[in-house]
Amino acid sequence: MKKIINKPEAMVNEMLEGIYLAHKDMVEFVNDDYHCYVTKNKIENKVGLATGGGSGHLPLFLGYVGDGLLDGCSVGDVFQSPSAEQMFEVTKAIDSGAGVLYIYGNYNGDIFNFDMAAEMADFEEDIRVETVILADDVASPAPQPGEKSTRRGVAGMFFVYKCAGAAAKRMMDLDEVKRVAEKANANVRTLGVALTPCIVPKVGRPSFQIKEDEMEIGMGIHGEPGMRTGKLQPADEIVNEMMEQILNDLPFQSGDEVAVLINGLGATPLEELYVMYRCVAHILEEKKIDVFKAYVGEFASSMEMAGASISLLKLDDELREMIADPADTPFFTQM
Amino acid sequence: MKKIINKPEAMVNEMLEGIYLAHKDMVEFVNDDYHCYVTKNKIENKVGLATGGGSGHLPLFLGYVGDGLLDGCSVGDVFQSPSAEQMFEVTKAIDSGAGVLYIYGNYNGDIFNFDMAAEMADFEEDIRVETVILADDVASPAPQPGEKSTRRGVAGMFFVYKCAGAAAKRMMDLDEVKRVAEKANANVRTLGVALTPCIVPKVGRPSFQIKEDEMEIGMGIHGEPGMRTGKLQPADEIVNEMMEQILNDLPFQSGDEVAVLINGLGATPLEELYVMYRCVAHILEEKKIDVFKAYVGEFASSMEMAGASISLLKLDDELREMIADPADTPFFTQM
Amino acid sequence: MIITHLEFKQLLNAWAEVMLQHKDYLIGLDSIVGDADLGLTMSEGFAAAVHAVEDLDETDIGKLSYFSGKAMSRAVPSSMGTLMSQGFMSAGKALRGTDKLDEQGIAEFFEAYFDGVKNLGHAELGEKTFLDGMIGSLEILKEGAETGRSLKESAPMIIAAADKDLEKTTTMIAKHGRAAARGEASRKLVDPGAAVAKLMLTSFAEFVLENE
Amino acid sequence: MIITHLEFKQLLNAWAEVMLQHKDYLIGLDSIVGDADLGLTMSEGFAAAVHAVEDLDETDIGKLSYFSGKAMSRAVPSSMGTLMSQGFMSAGKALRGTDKLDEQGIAEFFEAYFDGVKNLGHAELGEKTFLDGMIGSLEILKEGAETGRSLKESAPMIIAAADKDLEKTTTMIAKHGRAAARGEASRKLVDPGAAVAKLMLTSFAEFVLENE
Ligand SMILES: Nc1ncnc2c1ncn2[C@@H]1O[C@H](COP(=O)(O)OP(=O)(O)O)[C@@H](O)[C@H]1O
Ligand SMILES: Nc1ncnc2c1ncn2[C@@H]1O[C@H](COP(=O)(O)OP(=O)(O)O)[C@@H](O)[C@H]1O
Ligand SMILES: [Mg+2]
Ligand SMILES: [Mg+2]
Ligand SMILES: [Mg+2]
Ligand SMILES: [Mg+2]
Repeated sequence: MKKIINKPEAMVNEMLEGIYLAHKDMVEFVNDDYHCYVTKNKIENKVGLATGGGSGHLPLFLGYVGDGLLDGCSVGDVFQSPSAEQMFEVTKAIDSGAGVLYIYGNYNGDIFNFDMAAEMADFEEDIRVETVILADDVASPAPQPGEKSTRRGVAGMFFVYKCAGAAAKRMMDLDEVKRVAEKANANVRTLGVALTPCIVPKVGRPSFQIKEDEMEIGMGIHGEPGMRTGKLQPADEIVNEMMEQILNDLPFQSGDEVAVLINGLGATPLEELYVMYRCVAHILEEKKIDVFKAYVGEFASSMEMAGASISLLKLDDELREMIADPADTPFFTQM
Repeated sequence: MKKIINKPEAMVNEMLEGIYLAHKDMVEFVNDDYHCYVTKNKIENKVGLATGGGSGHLPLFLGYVGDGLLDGCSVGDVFQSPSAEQMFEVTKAIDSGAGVLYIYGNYNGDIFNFDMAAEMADFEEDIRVETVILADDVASPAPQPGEKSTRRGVAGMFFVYKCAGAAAKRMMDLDEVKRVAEKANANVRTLGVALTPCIVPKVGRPSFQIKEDEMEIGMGIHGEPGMRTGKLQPADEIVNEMMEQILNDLPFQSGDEVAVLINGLGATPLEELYVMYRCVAHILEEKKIDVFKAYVGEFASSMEMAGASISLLKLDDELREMIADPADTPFFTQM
Repeated sequence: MIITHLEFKQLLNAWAEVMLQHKDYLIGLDSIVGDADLGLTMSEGFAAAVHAVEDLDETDIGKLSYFSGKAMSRAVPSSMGTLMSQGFMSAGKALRGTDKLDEQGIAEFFEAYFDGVKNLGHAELGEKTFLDGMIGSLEILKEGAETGRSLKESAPMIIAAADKDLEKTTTMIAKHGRAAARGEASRKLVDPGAAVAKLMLTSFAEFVLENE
Repeated sequence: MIITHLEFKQLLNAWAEVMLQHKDYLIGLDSIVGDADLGLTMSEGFAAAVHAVEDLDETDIGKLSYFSGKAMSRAVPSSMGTLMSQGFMSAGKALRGTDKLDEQGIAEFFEAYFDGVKNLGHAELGEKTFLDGMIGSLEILKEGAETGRSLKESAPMIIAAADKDLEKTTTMIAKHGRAAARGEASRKLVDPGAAVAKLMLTSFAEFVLENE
C-alpha cells in the first residue's frame, strides 16, 4: 500500500484537519466534530442543503459545500456512512428557518442514517426535512415502480448538487428546491470504467482485482461489480460502449441539450479524460445532441483507482440556468 | 500500460482536440495547429504572456492560459518541448502591442526553442520579447553566480504565472511584468516526492523504477533523479524532511508570509494531499510563518505518477495582491 | 440458564471476540458482494458496544443493550453497523427494567433485535439479508421458550440452524445493499450480513454450552 | 571519396537507420540520466530529415542539409533534436552552393555542424555533451583534410576515436540538461548525447568503408 499517510486509522481526521486549516475562511466544523462540515457563509431563510457519505471520494462529498452549492455535509470514515447523530448536528447547524433538504447517494448505510437523522430533526428540533436520494449509475438496475431502487449514486450526483444549490441560492422554497433536485436526478445518467483497484487504508490491500490487461465497465465507486469485465480497449471503443448504455437508458434523443461530465476516478490523468471527451463530443454531435457545458476533471473519485466515468444531464430551460449559475467552494469554482 | 488512449502517437492531438471541444468559449488554436494554444479573450495593449513545454503535466502548461493568467502556450509532445516555430506562432497571435514575456521552466530543450522563437519574433515581426526562466526545485543545485543554472522548474511555476498574470492584467508594462515575474521566481521553492513512475505513451513502459516499499525525494516531474531514495515513511516524516529542505533553501524565516501549494503528481488522492497540508501548516505555525493562502490539488502533474510536491512562495505586499487577484481559465478559477 | 448483567456483558465480549477473529473472513465475503468493509465494521462496532458498557455500574439489561447499540451506531454507521445498533437499541427498549433473562427473556431479546433490524431496513425474509441468517435460530428460541426447552438443549439446534440458514442465502437474490445491484448474479453468493447472524447465534450457543 | 547529393542522402539514410536500431539503447542511457526520450527523438528526428529531402530534386548539398535540419527541428524539438537540427542548418549554410564534398568538404561539413551545436547550446568541451562525443573524430577529419589523408584511411581512426570519446564522458561532470542536476553523481555515467555523436561518426566511417 503506497500512500502518503500516517496511521491508517488517523487518515480521515488528519485529512479533515488539513482541509479546515487550508480553507479556514470558507468552512468550519460544528459540535466539536471534524465530521460535521458546514459553510461559514450562512444565508438567512435559504433552504439548507445537506449531503453526506463516506470519505475517499474527494471532492465528493464535502467539496460541494460552499456558495451556490450545499450548506453542510457529514463525513464518514473511508467508504463508510457518517452516523445519524453527525447528520443531525449538521442539520441543526445549517437550518436557517426554511427547512433542510437531504441529497445523497442511494446506499443502504446512508439511507439508514439519514432516516434516523431526519427523525431526530423532526422530533427534537421541529426542523422540516425532505429527502432526495440520488441514483444515476446505469450499471445498476433501473428503478422499478413499487420496488426499492437499487440503482447507485455516482459522479452524476454533482449535477444534482449544482442544480439544487442554484435553486436554493435563488431563494426557492423547500418544495421547489426538492422539485428541481428530483428533476435533475431523473435527468442524469452515468457509467464508469475501472482499470485498477483502490485500497481502503485500514484494510491495506486492494478489495478487488482487475487483471493487468483488463478493465471493468460499470464498476461502482467502492468497487461494486460492474456490467462486464474484458480486455482493455482503445479509448474510442470504451467510450462508444459506455455512451451507448448511457444514451439508451434515459433515453437521450436527437434535439436534446445536455451538460457533460467526464470524471476521473483518481489515478487516471487529465490527459486521458480529454481523449475521452473528444470521443463523447463526436458521438453527441453525430446524434445531434447539443452540449451546453462540459466538465472534465476529478469530481467523484475512489482514491487511487484508475478509471473514469461519463455523466450526461438532460437540460431544460430551468436546469440550464441552474447549471450556469456561479458557485464557489474550496474544491469547485465557477464564475 | 493501462491507459485510456487510442494510438499512443495520437494521444496529444486527441487530448488537445478534446480540450478545444470542451472549452470552445474560452480557448482556440492558431496557425491550423492544435499545438498553438491561445485565449480567445485578447486584451488590447496588455503585455502578452506565453509559456510552453511538454505535454503530460496537465493542468500545466496550457491550463494557465485564460483571464488573469497567461495568453498563450505552445504545447509539445509528451515531455517534449514544442518547436521554435510553434512558439513563434503563439507569440504573433498574443502580441497586442505591448510586447511578449516568455515564462517557462529551466529545461534545455525549451530554452533552445524559445531562444530561436524570440529571434524570429524580433527579426521577422519586430515584437519585443523578454524571458524569465523558472527554477524552483530545491532538489537540483541552487544557481551559482556566473554559471548557467541547472535548477529545474516544477510546480512552483504556478505561482509565477499567477503573479505575472495579475500584473499584466493590471496593465503594467513589459519591464514591470518581468520584474514581478522575476521576483516571484526568486521567492518560490518546491520539493517533490515520488512513489511510483509514470509511462510515456510512446515508450510504453516506466522510464524508471521505484521499489514497492520505497519513495524518492526530489524526483523531477519527468522522473529526473532526486536527492535520495529510501523506505516509504509516514506522511509527517516525509513532510518534515521536505519542509526542512525547502525552508533552508531560500531561506524562509520567522515573520515571513507565504502562499502554499500542495501539488499532486497524478495518482495520489486529494485525501493524502490534505494529510500533507495539515503537517505543513503545523510546521509553519511553529516557525511563525504566516499562510496567506493555500492551494491543494493537481497543478503540475506527471500523468499517472504517484507522489506530491510542496511549494512555498514568500510574499511581500505586491505579490500578496497578485496572488489574491481573480483568474479564470478552463482549468483554474479563483474568485 | 439465567443471564444477568454480568453474563450479558460476557456475551457482548464473546461477540466482539468472534467478530475480531472473523474479520478477514467477513472482509473476504463482503469483497465479493460489496465493499469489503464488513470485517472492519463488525469488529469495531462490537468492540465499541463492549467498551460503552463494560465499566457501567448498571444492572438493567435493557439499558445496557440500548447503550451498547447507541455506541455501535456512532462507531460504525455502515449498513450492518446501523442495523445491528438498531437491533441492540430495540432490544434495549423492549427489555427496559429487566435485570435477569431466562429462556423467555432471551427469546424476547432476539425477537426485538430482529424486529429492530427489520423496521429500519424494510427488508422481507428471503431477500438475502441478516434477517435470513437469524430467522431459524430465532424460531428455535421462541419455540423453546414456549415449550419450556432449556437453552442448553436449544444450543446445538441453533448451531445447526444458523449454519443451514447461511447456506440457504445462496439460493436467494439480493434485494438490498450493494449486492442487489448484481440481480440474478447475486444468487449463488453467501450473504455477508447473514454470516454475521450466524457468527452471533453460533457464538451465543457456544456461550450457553460453556456457561451452563 | 566524393560525396554528391546522392551519397549525402544515403548517409542521412544510414544515420536514420542506426538511430532506429539503437532506439532502445538510447532510451536506456537517457532513462538513467534524463527523461528517457532520446531514442524516440533521434529515430524520429533523423527519419524526418530523410523524409524532408529524399524526393527533393536538388543537388545543392548545403540546401539539402539545411532543409533536413529544419524538418528535424519541427519533428523533434527536444534538446538534442534542436541541437542536431541546428547542426544540419549551420552546415547547410556553410556549404550552400556546393554539390560535391571531398575530404576537405566533409571536414567543413562536420566542423560547421559542431559549431552550430556549440553556438546554440553555449556548452564548452569537457562539459559532458554531444560536443565531447564528436571532438576527436572532428579533429581526425580536419587533420586528414589538411594532410591529404583519404577518408578510407581516416575511417578506422574515427571509429576508434568515437569510441574513446564516449568512454571519456564517464570522467566528466554534466553542466547541461537534466543530467546536470546530478552534479558530481553524473560523473560516472555515459552521456547520451555523446552516444549519438558516436553513432553518427561510426556510422559515417562504416559508410565510407562500404562505399569506397
Ligand atoms: N435492508 C436491510 N435489512 C437487513 N439487512 C440488510 C439490509 N440491507 C443490507 N443488509 C445486510 O447488510 C449486509 C451488508 O452490510 P455492510 O457491509 O455494512 O453494507 P455497506 O458496506 O454497503 O454499508 C448485507 O450482506 C445484508 O445482509
Ligand atoms: N548545451 C548543450 N550543448 C550540447 N549538447 C547538449 C547541451 N545540453 C544537452 N546536450 C546533450 O543533449 C543530451 C540530452 O538530450 P535530450 O535527451 O534531447 O535532452 P532532453 O530530453 O532533456 O530535452 C545530453 O546527453 C547532452 O549530450
Ligand atoms: Mg488523483
Ligand atoms: Mg490524477
Ligand atoms: Mg460492506
Ligand atoms: Mg532526454
